[in-house]
Amino acid sequence: MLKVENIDVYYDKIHAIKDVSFTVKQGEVVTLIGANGAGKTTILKTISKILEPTRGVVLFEGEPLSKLLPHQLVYLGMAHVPEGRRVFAQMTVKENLEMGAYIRKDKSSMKADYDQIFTYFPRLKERMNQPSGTLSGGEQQMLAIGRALMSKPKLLLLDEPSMGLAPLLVKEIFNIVQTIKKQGTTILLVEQNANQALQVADRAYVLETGKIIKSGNAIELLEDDSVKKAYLGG
Amino acid sequence: MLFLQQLINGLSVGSIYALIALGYTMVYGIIKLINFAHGEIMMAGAYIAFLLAVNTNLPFVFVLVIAMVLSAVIGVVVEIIAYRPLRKAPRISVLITAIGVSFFLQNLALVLFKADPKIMPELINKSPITIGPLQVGTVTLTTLFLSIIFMIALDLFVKRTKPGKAMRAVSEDKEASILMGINVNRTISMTFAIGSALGALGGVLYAVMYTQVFPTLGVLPGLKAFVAAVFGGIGLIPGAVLGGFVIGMIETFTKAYLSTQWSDAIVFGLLIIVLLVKPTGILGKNQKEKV
Amino acid sequence: SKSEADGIIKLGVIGPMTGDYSMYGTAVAEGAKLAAKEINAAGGINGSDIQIVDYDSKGDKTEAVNAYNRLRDQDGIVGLVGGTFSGETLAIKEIAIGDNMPVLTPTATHSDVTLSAPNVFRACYTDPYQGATAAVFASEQLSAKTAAVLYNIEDAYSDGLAVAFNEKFKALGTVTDFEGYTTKDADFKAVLTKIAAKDPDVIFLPDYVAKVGVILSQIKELGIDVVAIGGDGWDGIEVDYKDVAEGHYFANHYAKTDETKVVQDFIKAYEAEYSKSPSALAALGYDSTYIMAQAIKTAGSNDATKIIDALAKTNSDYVTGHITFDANGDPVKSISIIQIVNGEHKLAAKVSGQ
Amino acid sequence: MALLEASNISIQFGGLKAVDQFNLQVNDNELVGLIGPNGAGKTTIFNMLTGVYLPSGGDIVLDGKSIVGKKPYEIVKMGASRTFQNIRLFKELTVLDNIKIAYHHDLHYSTLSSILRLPSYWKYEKIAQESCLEFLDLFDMRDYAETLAKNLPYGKQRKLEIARALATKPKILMLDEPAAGMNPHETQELMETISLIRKNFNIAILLIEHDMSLVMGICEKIVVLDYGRVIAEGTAEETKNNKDVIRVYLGE
Amino acid sequence: MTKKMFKNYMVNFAVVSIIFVILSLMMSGGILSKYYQGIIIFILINIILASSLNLVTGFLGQLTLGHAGFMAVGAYASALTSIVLKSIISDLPLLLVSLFVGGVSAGVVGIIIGIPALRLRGDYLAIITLGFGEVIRVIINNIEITGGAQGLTGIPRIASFKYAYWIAVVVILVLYRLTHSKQGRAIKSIREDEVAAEAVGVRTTYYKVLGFAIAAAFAGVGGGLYAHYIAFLDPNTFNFMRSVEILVIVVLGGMGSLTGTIVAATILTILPEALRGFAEFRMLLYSFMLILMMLFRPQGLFGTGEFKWQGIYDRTLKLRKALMNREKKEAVDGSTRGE
Ligand SMILES: Nc1ncnc2c1ncn2[C@@H]1O[C@H](COP(=O)(O)OP(=O)(O)OP(=O)(O)O)[C@@H](O)[C@H]1O
Ligand SMILES: Nc1ncnc2c1ncn2[C@@H]1O[C@H](COP(=O)(O)OP(=O)(O)OP(=O)(O)O)[C@@H](O)[C@H]1O
Ligand SMILES: [Mg+2]
Ligand SMILES: [Mg+2]
Repeated sequence: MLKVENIDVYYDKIHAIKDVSFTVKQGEVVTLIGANGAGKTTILKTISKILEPTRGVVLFEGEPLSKLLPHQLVYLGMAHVPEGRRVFAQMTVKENLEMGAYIRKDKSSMKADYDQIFTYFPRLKERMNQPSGTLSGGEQQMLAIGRALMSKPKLLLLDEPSMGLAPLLVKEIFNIVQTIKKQGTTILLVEQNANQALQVADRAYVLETGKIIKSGNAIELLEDDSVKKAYLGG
Repeated sequence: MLFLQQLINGLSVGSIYALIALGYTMVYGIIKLINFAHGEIMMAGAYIAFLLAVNTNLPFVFVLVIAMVLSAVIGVVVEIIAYRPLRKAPRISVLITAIGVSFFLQNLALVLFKADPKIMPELINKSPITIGPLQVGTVTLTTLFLSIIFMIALDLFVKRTKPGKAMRAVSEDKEASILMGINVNRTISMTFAIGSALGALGGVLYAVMYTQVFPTLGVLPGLKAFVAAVFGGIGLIPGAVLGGFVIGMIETFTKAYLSTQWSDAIVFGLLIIVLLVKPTGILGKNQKEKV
Repeated sequence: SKSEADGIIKLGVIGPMTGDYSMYGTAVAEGAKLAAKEINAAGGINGSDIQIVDYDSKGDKTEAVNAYNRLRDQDGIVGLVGGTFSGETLAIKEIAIGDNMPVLTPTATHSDVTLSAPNVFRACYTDPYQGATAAVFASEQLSAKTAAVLYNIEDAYSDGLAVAFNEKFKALGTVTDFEGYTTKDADFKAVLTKIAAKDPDVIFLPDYVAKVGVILSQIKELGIDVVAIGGDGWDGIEVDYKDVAEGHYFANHYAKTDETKVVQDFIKAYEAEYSKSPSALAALGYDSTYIMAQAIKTAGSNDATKIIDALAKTNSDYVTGHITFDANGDPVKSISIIQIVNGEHKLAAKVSGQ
Repeated sequence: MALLEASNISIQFGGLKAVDQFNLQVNDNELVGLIGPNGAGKTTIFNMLTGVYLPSGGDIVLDGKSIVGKKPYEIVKMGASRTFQNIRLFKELTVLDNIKIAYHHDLHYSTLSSILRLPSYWKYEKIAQESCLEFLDLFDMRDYAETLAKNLPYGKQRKLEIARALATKPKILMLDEPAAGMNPHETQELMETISLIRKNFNIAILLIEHDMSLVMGICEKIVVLDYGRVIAEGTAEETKNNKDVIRVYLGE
Repeated sequence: MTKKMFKNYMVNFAVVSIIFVILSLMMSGGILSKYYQGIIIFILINIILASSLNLVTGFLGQLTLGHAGFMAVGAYASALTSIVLKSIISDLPLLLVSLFVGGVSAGVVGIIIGIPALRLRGDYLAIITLGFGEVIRVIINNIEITGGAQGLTGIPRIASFKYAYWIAVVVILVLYRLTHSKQGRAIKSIREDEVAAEAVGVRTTYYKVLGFAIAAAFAGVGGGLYAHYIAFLDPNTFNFMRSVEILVIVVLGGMGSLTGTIVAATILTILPEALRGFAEFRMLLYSFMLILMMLFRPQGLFGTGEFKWQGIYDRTLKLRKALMNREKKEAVDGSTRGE
């Protein structure tokens, strides 16, 4: 479904991603783990064309993305929950969710999706008409996830979805990941909470200072000593 | 009676400020740019209308529409050439570019048309409507009508329609907007097109009302519209119109009853006081930043 | 100096050639160039041709100073026909005094321009003189008892005229309203409504055409019945505003309908050269160049002191009247009061001397 | 007497009671955790304690003095400083300058001495330079001294924000989700840093955090909030087993 | 460390003096005519005006559009002072005293305006300062002592190159030192994040007013120099466009870079003169070049950095790298990235 081939990404002079390649297959949950500043966010941004690689290609369902404009990816079925939530602060919770469904034309079936999101996050329903900039950090995070789900993506990129959420909700998030996986959505997950991420993931890649240093089956990595030591707090 | 006549005078000035402020606030609301070149788009619209009126005998509505469309094109071209490359630059750099564009268009008009004002043909029958001892200009009525209509239309557009919501999303976070599938460049172009068309509309009516077209035509109304937009709560569409009317009224009544020599100082003085009491303008919400 | 070596005598012109007021600087420069052309065709002065070097000031004082310095240092001008506006001329004045530069401004009407500056002269009359004359005309010829004044508070010219008119008319009748506006204003309905409520016999509108045209239009729009009087800033009003200006009066440097030969020759030459009719500013630029050229001829050299002495002794007929200078360097000449009748200038009165 | 005491403070936004009759006591050198579901009102409480929001009722006493109605900078001066849930560094300035800005209480020189470069300027700037570098040492960040804050990796930015808050020499430090966005390993480090701070600076800490390993690991007292009200208070052990807390916050 | 700084100071002082001596010699030797002297004086005046605005806009991060208003206050106050005193004291003390009065008056007005206005942020502050600039003009137009629209004459013409030069040097020096001190750091922190600044104990209101007042005072000094060079003042000199011109210099030079301001003031003062040959197209070209410059260097010529001697070498290296990077970036379509 998604294929990243030998990409290099720079921020001016900083060489953030060095020759990274990986794949995500249809229906899989793949997770990227790595320390702060390893380049996880950068990779996700490159996939959704917020950043451009100086070298290498990203293929989505076999199509190279270089031909497309960034916003067109959404039409192909990609959604991205960005780091730092990035909700539209002056717009209400409801409007933010509507923006998530920006490309959708099927008004009738959208109702059910709103309801679905409100069952995931009852808080959002309570805050429906509040400008989202005044939401608490965690509430904004819920909104960012809900917003991305509204586009009914084929491929969902999640950048630290559990950040700032209460323990109960963290569990909920990983439940959601499993639920939508079952519904057929492919997921690329970036998490600090590597332990839980590896538990829901099929496969994982370990990133260190812009390079992939390890990859494999999630369960195996969970048992890997070096991974345990560096990322699982063990 | 005198008071009523002055009220009408105030309405007349206010309606034109309101109309111009609409375009101003539209662009500001979306890209947070104090578009100094807005006045020059007005001027361009006025010259286009002037040339059409003098060289053809199209009816007023056509002249107006053509001027609006061409000005929208100019606005979009300016955006693409002068503002788009600066998307990532500090806001103030774009402001300076806008000032540069404003100078440029003024000087271009100066070279093309020379400084002396051209006389705008009477596109609308200007003989005032007399109600008892009172006189209301037809241009005033047209402007008044248009500013209210456009206020309602734009407000609905921005609040209710998809492209309108896309504009608001873009104004808050371009990157996140892309992730929603919004074409940011096209959305901004559309904003400029609408803003510039409104500017041209204001420019033509301004020129008709005050009979002249000249290269710096847009400077004063542009500035006043900016003030009006801020006064009403910048970025808010009804605020722009309200601000326009309030400024027009204050101006007229100071001149009529206080002092003409000091009127500018009084108007600005009041503006300053209002902003100090209500820092986000009349209709602005005093929302404290959530930290 | 440089120009002597080329056998060319350079005269400088400074005025707004770009910007809002470019028509004024351009008119002066065109008048000056026409005069230079005629003089050269007639054999030049003392065997040399004269050349006009005109620089833009945008009406800005800083620019004017730079332009003046450049004219003096780079171009080596012998005399200055400028500046066009009072502000820029005043900004140049102190430097010019230091340089002992012969300066003859065609159009700077501010009373201080020639004050304690033996090298500075002007071809136009001063603001106070013009304002007072208008008041006398209103009272004596139009039998006005009441007058209102509406002027541009930001503009020295408008302010100067307004104040002088006000002073003078107060002695002759009643000033009902003394109101101001700013350069940026476009809407005068509020103040006009206010003025109309007191029903004055005349309204004094000392400003330039562009503004006066708008004011007169709004006077008509509001249906106010009043006779308007203006100053030389009205020159050219009949071109675009003949409808709204019909019947009103203004003071000017010359009347186009004046049958005198100098006047008619000038108008013909100007129209032939530029295919448009000359404004009063063009006439003043033209006259000033002739006066300056005559002074250089009389001086017999480019020596500044001699030229200044010769300027002081000017005594001849020009397009804008018979000119001699008083001790200050201000002209002693007549004012033509013109009425717009059927869209044409009609000489209503010629007020002579102080 | 407690170092910081909030009694019955409340605030509402529109109709919403974000914080309702909240009480809190933090003693000298105590480490108190403030937890609760998202939107419970934790950050809002910080905002009231630091003068960003004015409580609609109740009183806050810091070190014997009421701080209600005081400006944030006055409260800093009185000894309370904080970090933000969304990192707020001086992005375009260097790491060292970020610290120096907070470290101004010991720099006694006037504007005039700056302009004239009087001896007092040199003396205190030298102190500033040295103390602030030492400060960075403490956080293992001296290498980044000349880096612009915006170019730091996320975890380091969090750390810098804590260091900056500490540079104001507070009596009580309030940390709003310092571990957010850190992996378990980094959280571990953070825990050590916090212990280090308590040891070296001898101050009280009030901590908001959703990472239970951190909260349960180091807090002496934990206050649990839900819908603006305290629903439980006690040691880690007590809270962990509190039914309500499990229901609304921890989950099974 | 202080030793290195001392050396640095000596180098800078030497350079500043050498420039002065060279310029003076060129002037007395007739290589630089009065025309160029005039331009240089205007450059110096613009340097003073723009660097003072840079303190507010570049360092403090507040957009103001009324700097010409402070310039006006300083110009009139100092002009009136010297008109009164000119028969009593000689040139240099006269200039200094009147500039002092001009600076203090403008500074006081700056405080009076600043205290309420600085509670507002961003574009609202811009509007208030714009309004203030206009109000000042109306006041000058309407009171007797200033000569109203007729302007003020009789000002002694005593602002020569040498005075202007050293005054500009002092202004830059003061601003440099101020911005490189505890006060300067506080001012910059407000630009970066006002909430955070307060949260670490910065008295934001105080520092805002301080910055505003100092900027206003120096604008007043700039205005005073102008008055004593032109020897004639009228209110129109200090219109909105003047404020804009000063702002353009600041942004083009780089917000928060005094060196940038100096360079930009020089370029933008010379540019209109250099374009004289183009007659009516002059201003068209000027504005065109302004747009180009902004497009080419949106962060300003110097960004937020200052010129440093030891930096020359690094800079050339950086430039080469930057050029290489630009090539790289060109391959990337940068059009739709977020802020
Ligand atoms: N806008 C930027 N400009 C310059 N450097 C940047 C920028 N964004 C990120 N970097 C650098 O690129 C590298 C990778 O950053 P990235 O944000 O992708 O890391 P990450 O793995 O997502 O980290 P985290 O876990 O903190 O989110 C880091 O060294 C970071 O400092
Ligand atoms: N300025 C405001 N206007 C309106 N509502 C607000 C405002 N600030 C906070 N709220 C609301 O008050 C509640 C408490 O917010 P607060 O940020 O204190 O939560 P929190 O406990 O810190 O949550 P989190 O753990 O998610 O950060 C939230 O529901 C939020 O929506
Ligand atoms: Mg990341
Ligand atoms: Mg919070």
